[in-house]
Amino acid sequence: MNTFSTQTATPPEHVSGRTQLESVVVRFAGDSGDGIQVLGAKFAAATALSGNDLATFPDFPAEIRAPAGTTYGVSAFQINFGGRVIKTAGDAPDVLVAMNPAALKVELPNLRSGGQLLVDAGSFSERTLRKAGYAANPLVDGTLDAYRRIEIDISAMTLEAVKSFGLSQKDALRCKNMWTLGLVYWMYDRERDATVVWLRRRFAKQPDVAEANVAALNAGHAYGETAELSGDLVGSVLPPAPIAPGLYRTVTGSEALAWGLMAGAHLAGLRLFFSSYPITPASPILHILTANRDAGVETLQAEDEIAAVCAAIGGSYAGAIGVTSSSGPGIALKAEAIGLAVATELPLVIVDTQRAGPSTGMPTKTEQSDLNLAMFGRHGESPVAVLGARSPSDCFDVAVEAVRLATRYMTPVMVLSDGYIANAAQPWNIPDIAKLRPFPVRFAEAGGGGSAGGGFLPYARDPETGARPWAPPGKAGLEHRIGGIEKGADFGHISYDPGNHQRMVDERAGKIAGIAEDIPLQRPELGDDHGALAVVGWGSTYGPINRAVDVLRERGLDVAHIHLRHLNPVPANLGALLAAYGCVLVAEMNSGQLAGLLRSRYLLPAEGLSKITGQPFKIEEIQRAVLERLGESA
Amino acid sequence: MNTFSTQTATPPEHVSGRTQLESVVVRFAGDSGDGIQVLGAKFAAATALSGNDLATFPDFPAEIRAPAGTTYGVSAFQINFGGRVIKTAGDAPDVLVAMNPAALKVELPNLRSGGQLLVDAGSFSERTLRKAGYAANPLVDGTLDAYRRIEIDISAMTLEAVKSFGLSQKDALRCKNMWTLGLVYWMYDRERDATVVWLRRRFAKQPDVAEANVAALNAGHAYGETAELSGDLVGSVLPPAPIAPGLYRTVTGSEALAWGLMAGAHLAGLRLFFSSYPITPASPILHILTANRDAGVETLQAEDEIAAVCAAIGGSYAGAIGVTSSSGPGIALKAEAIGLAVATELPLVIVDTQRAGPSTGMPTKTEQSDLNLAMFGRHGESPVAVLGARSPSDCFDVAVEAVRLATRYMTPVMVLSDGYIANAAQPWNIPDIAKLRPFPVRFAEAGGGGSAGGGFLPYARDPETGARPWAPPGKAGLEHRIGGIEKGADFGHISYDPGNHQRMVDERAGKIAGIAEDIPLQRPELGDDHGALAVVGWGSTYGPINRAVDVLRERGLDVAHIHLRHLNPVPANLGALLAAYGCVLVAEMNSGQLAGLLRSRYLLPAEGLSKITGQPFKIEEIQRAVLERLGESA
Amino acid sequence: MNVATSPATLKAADFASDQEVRWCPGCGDYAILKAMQKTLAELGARPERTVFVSGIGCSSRFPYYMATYGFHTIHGRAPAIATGVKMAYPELDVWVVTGDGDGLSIGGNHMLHVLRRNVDLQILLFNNEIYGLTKGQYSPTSRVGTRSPSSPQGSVEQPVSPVQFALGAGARFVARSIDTQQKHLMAVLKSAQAHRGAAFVEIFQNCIVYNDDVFAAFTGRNEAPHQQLFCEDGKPLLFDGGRKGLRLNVPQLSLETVTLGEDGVGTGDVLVHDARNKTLASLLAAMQPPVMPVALGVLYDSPAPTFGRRADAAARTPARAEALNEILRRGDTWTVTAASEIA
Amino acid sequence: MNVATSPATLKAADFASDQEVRWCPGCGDYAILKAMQKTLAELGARPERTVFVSGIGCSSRFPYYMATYGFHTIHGRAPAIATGVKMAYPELDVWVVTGDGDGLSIGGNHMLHVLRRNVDLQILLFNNEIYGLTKGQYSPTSRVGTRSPSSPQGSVEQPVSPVQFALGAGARFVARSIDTQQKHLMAVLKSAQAHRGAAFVEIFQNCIVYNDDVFAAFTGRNEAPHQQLFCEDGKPLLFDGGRKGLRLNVPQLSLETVTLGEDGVGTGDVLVHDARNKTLASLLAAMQPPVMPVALGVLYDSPAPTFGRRADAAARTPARAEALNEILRRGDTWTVTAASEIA
Ligand SMILES: Cc1ncc(C[n+]2csc(CCOP(=O)(O)OP(=O)(O)O)c2C)c(N)n1
Ligand SMILES: Cc1ncc(C[n+]2csc(CCOP(=O)(O)OP(=O)(O)O)c2C)c(N)n1
Ligand code: SF4
Ligand code: SF4
Ligand SMILES: [Mg+2]
Ligand SMILES: [Mg+2]
Repeated sequence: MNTFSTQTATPPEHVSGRTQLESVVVRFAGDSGDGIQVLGAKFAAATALSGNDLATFPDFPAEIRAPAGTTYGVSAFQINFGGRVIKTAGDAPDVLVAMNPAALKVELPNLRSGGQLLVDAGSFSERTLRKAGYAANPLVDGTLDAYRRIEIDISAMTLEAVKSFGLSQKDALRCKNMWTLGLVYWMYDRERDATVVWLRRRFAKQPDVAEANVAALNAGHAYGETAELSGDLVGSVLPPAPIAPGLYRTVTGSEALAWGLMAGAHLAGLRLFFSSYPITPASPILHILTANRDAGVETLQAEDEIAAVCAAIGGSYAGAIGVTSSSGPGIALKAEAIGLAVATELPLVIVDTQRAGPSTGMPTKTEQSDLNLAMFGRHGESPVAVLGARSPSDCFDVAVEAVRLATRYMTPVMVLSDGYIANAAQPWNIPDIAKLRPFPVRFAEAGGGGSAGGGFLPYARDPETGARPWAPPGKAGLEHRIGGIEKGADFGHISYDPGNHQRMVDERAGKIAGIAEDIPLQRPELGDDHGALAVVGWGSTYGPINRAVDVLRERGLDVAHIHLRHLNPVPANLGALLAAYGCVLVAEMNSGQLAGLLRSRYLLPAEGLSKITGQPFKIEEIQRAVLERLGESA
Repeated sequence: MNTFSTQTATPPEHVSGRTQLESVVVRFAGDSGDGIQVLGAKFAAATALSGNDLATFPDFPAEIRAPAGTTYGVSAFQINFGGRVIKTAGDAPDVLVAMNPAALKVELPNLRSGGQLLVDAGSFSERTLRKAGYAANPLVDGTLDAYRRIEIDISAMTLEAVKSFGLSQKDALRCKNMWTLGLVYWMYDRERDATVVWLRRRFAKQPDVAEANVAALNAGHAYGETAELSGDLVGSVLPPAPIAPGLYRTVTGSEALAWGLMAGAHLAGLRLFFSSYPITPASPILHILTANRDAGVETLQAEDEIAAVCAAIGGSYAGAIGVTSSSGPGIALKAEAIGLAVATELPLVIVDTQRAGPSTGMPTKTEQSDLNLAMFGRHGESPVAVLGARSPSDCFDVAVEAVRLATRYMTPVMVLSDGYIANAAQPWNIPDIAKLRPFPVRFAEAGGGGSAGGGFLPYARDPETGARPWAPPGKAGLEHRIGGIEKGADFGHISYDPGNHQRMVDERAGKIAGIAEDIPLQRPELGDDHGALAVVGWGSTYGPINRAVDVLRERGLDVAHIHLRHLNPVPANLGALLAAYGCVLVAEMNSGQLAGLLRSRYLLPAEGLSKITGQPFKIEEIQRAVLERLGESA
Repeated sequence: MNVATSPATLKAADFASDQEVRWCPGCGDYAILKAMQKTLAELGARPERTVFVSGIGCSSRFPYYMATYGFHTIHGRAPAIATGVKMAYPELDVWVVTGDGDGLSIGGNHMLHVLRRNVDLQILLFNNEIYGLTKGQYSPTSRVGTRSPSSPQGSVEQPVSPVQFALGAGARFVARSIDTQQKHLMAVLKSAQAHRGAAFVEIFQNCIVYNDDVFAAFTGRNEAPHQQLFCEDGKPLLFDGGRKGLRLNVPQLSLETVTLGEDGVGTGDVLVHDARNKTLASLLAAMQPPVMPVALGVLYDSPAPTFGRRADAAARTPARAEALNEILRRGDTWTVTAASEIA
Repeated sequence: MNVATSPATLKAADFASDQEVRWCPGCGDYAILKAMQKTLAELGARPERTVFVSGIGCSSRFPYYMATYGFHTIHGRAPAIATGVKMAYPELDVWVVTGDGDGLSIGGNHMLHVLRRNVDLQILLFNNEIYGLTKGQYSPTSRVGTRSPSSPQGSVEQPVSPVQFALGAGARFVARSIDTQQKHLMAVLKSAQAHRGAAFVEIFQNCIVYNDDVFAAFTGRNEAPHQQLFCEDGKPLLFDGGRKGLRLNVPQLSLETVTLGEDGVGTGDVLVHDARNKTLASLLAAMQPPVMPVALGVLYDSPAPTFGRRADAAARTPARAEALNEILRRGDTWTVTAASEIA
């Protein structure tokens, strides 16, 4: 426990020097124009460099650039870092940095009572207060008494620090975020060098802007060192976290997913054909892959989601691994075409970066409500494999696995990510691609396996996997025709034969079910393979569930955490494993979709813990739910 | 039991006069060009007029007009009729009428051994036999020994009968179906008058063609009366079935569904706006409603399924009841837009005439594999009401109920029909529209219920139904804006508030769940409300399940038939009811989709009886499955 | 302005909803919004009879800011939804607001068919040559070389011209204006509203955040006069303050600019605008600066029968029970009497 | 003809698959199939390098009957799928076969964008002005008044002209031919194949079952000569056996027919076809019998940079591990040594 987590608002007696903390949650908030996301990202990078583990949660406003000073224009960035392994961006912030009244208005309710507050007093005026919806000035009317606050006229300080560079007032104020970063660097004893290098690279074309920002950064840092400050501001050192040795970087879920697709294609010995239509929060994957078109990647920004998935199918037909990506509304539009890939048994990866629905919903907010869509969102009997990514870095491994399954089983694979892990960042032990296990694809050969007396059999299945041969155009002797009409086994000619249809339906289903033999058995993330209660999760709920169970186990409770990566099919032993717990609690950011699947499959009384607010679970919410089930008090 | 169901191929001794039968299954088969569907439809009409109950099953070829004489060009029409209530088109035909070798080749396997065979010997030639894939002539090589057959050169007889009308050979042979109809009329003692009237109306512009067909009809009938025939051909009288008094007509599922939508709109006091894109087997609904555009119906043939559902949503927004219709591939495409109707809470009816999938699948074959799509085929949490129609005439009642629920609860309602009942025909006791219970819609009034201090509240819910007010444009004072972004309760302004999102998600879900209070409790169709085994079904499996259970109960077995109309939500008592049976067997033309839903909801070990061949269940298949479960022998 | 009755004359402000406008400061959409509110006021439009239907995009937020009926639908589908609204309720005055992505990328098919069918709507396409709401990817109208998150080395796709597409689709009214030129924009909006049938209006709209000044070549203070040509039916096609005009190059079958007074060119040599001539409209639509000026105003206006306005009121009123009973009883029917029942 | 190697020269029959052709007897599709098989043979095309991609419809059954690679996809999406095929494997010769419903109703948006992007494909639109496979509903190209199951009193929608739509979409090659005129059709198919970029070909195809003789006004034995005009680049636009020609009506900005020899009209007065002139192409595309002849052949052929043929082979070969390692290591990285571990 650290000085920040004291439950009282009265400051602890002054301690000279810095206290040791285990972990701290800091939330930066300000106007969209204040450069909050850059401020947060840079602090995260410096923090990672210092050896702390961390997790971040960028919280964008819905509007592109809402008018300055409005509450709906507030942009926030939360980071949880410390000397232990960090699993989430944290529940309530210990420290809130508010760059204007609107930010204070929106974010104050999240701050721990007794938490620390750093505000730019210079941004508080008659006008800005009204814009934020404040009748009176919270800095003076006692609203903030429950918090330990430091008010600094950051605006003025910044203008002062950069005045020598002769920027316009507007541009000069743009440096506020760097001044603040400098101060926070000092609080947590961070290095500035990397940031300075980055600033000079970033503003290479405008040296004076670069230097002004550097000056602001240094001024903020200097302020921390020299100014007369209440002990509360005195920052704290956090010991490095127990992290495996290796080369690290911070990575967002979008980056890891894009790179995982590239790695998967490489391991399959294929080119990657990626086709997508922009949509929040899925677009970054398109941006990242397009920027890497020189590394075995071809990308298409299609005219719509249907064209996107269709072009990807065309890419797979032609011998690349076709991948498409979108969020809920776009995934729904792809349903019919995914059915074509099911019927023609072509490899295809569909990435769904989930967001809050239904319909347009809340595009910038997170949710896990597309699991049923992934499982059942197609007409006819059209099973596909479904995977869920648990964290930013896990997106890499899941993407690789998706390409493996798609190519080995000639099937569409749905990958479920969400807006939270897509934008969140995490330190990542960078893998050596050369050391990953390859799974090279073998295309059909004339007169090869799939052939009978010279004639090519595009639907003769591999006895082991049940997959049909993959025969892209270009090879003489393998010319054949495929399509979405039911096909006769083996030759693949159009067939309306009743028995053949039953057989093909069964074989397509059996092929997907068979994947269960090709994936690891399910093991608990925490706890024993039996016990009083298991919290089951999938996707981005990993962090809060794992942390909650961790804490509960420290309290001596017999709780386990089971987290699914393979959602269809599920590991072969899952039913038996779940049956070994007194209570199975499935925590999901939806109405209980996985819970429903488990109940149906295993006739097991799995209970759902549902949260559908557009916000990730708080550790504490999961703890409370478990304690209730176990009849313990919080 | 009747002479046709004897298991031996040796003819019974000759009986002069006609035998009494309980029911007969006749299957007509021939070339697409032979007019088989007309032949069947006319026989059905005459049979209905005679007071028998009946059920039909038109079995179209996939191709529009396959080359003459090919097996894939064979068109068939099956009818089951008799002196008791008829629930299905029957399993194996007792009588097969084959107009050419291809028809014999395709259909013979379906004929009961010992069944009766009527073939047009005139159509059997070297060439036609080869086209049909016959090495030797089945009429002479003993292939048909297991059947009682009559070979007549129907072609020659027809040419002879119509030669006086000077038609071309081609047109003359077109009368074959009428000659055959005449003979079959004689076999079952049917009246010709209605058919003669129809022929003269149909060919009003070509009197000679009309008269030639009449002549052929009479000639066929005369042949039956006068010709020297083996006793096997002597037809049989069937007593009238126990049918409730009233005015009757034959109706197909497509007709009943279209008319039900019109009736529903009438009962709601609304205009019907129907918008669809053609697709097999859903198109007839568009055709029928378009032909009735003078009866409160506006129709649009949209450019695609997305436009179709969107236009329907626009129609509902403007104050009509918007309806769209398609089959699997098109329903999948509508998913995103249906989500908009869920979010904006507008009434909408979506009709899915299911066909065999996945993808293009087998468009002319039937299946029930879109239940999961109807339940879960949208992104985000977007529950809708789901109904299933059990028979052609039931489509009328289900369509009315769909409009009632859509308007009363301001929600999309998915109606599941399928290719089998859409094309099948059945006698129907025509309802008096004026006697149906109306459910008039009340649009929002300025300053009315949904208002607060003058301001209109488009999301203020009806305390009873949970529905929001419906305020089509046109009324001053109610101007408001809606959309697919999450809306704040009451005022409906855009809201990203976490608590509001949870509330709206819960309210949308609660509204649909609440429908359970507004529908009848579930009662078994047959059997007690508890027992050894219940066969559960939905949709077009009604006939075979009901007949099978009927027979089994006659055998003294403790079996019940439970058939669901409301699939979401299900009747409030369903869980308790199902729990009262030793075994719950869910018979579906899919992989067990309803079974999965029941298992998940009630943790009940419901077993699936699955058939995915594109063909309806046979009574006998269900019987066998039940007997197995009960450990009885067939 | 939710009052129970709609006063005879309304001011522009009466068409503004109570919602705070949430576009980026300086976005061209603000100017279009103002122009629309003034236009409706001057037209004496009635809020309860006016409906704005939009798709998804910054531009598609438009309906929220109008005190009329409004439907913010889904991406690309506004023309289809508006078709249903208009068919179900022809008396409404229905405006579609869309963007270059919403209307021509994902919504291209519905745009084609709403124009082909000639549904009586006003369709306003805010063309900023970028996907604004999704943070600036290039769009189908972005010129080759546009750098964006999805085209870091510059886009390579040939852009589509909204007005040329509309003409190819069979549109009967095609016009063009600029966000900030309020007077001209209002005049164009009025002619669009006056036109019966689908009226397609492309509005050049500046996205200050992701595509600032993309139209500067003809909207810039200095360029505007030389680079904008205002088409008026029956008037000579002059620009640059009447100093220059358009002439038909017969052998090339193309347009060329001429300077009046120079080598004997007189007003008589200048083409006169004929809004009913589709070939001329296509030629004008294709003009691009700097070689040629940009044609603004009503390029084409040739009314044709509109779709969905049913002559017979039959479909406009709910069906009567008698009518339905009659329909159900058409064709062969028969009566079963109690006699034919079996116990 | 599944043989392990592809002989140097193949006959038309070698391009026929072993599948029985299942169109209605007398369907125009048979003639197009024959013409295609002969064309590929004469072009010396290699079956293993040739791919046919189609949507859904009678016309879209085409690939099953070709002994090449073939993909019968879903309704309306062939252009999008073909774009993926071509981008992933540029060396393939990709043909898209679609219908008036498949390509212009549900598939209109993909058609717009494949033409706009100028993907190097041959796109054959079999226009029978009807939805054949679904048993005869009117289509977006059906003329007003078409009676069909979904338009019992005759259709009221204004049809779209495939070639005018293609030009509006920015197509760089637009041609037209007739199912049964094998020689001409083959010539058109060859020019389409020779054109680099998207080549759009409308083929008038007779649906004998649901829309028989809909083109009789210009395909009929008697009408054909007077009602068909064959456009050849650089040649005068003559028809009716050279007796008549086209002239530009300058004041009207339109085309008119003239009879040579009559009131002093000489060959010199007749317009010469310029396949690079889009305005002329639009004017030709718009001609309709009986007033004007139907323009056949290559109306427009003006090559432009094609899409998706990547200069750099980089994207054409799987990535190497080194390259990926380098990418993963760009930007800020740091090393954690065992020292920093905590027991
Ligand atoms: C089905 C679907 N696909 C994608 C998106 C994401 N999206 C929203 S707006 C938009 C494009 C907006 O561009 P434009 O229509 O030009 O409008 P602008 O923002 O530029 O005004 C996209 C791709 C979505 N909301 N829904
Ligand atoms: C998604 C979807 N919608 C509708 C259909 C039904 N359908 C199949 S082909 C077709 C239209 C065919 O018309 P066209 O493209 O002109 O081809 P033609 O049969 O005339 O050659 C339709 C509506 C379908 N198969 N899939
Ligand atoms: S992103 Fe561009 S278009 Fe969108 S609101 Fe901002 S300035 Fe306007
Ligand atoms: S329906 Fe028409 S288009 Fe289709 S196969 Fe038959 S004739 Fe050809
Ligand atoms: Mg835009
Ligand atoms: Mg067609």
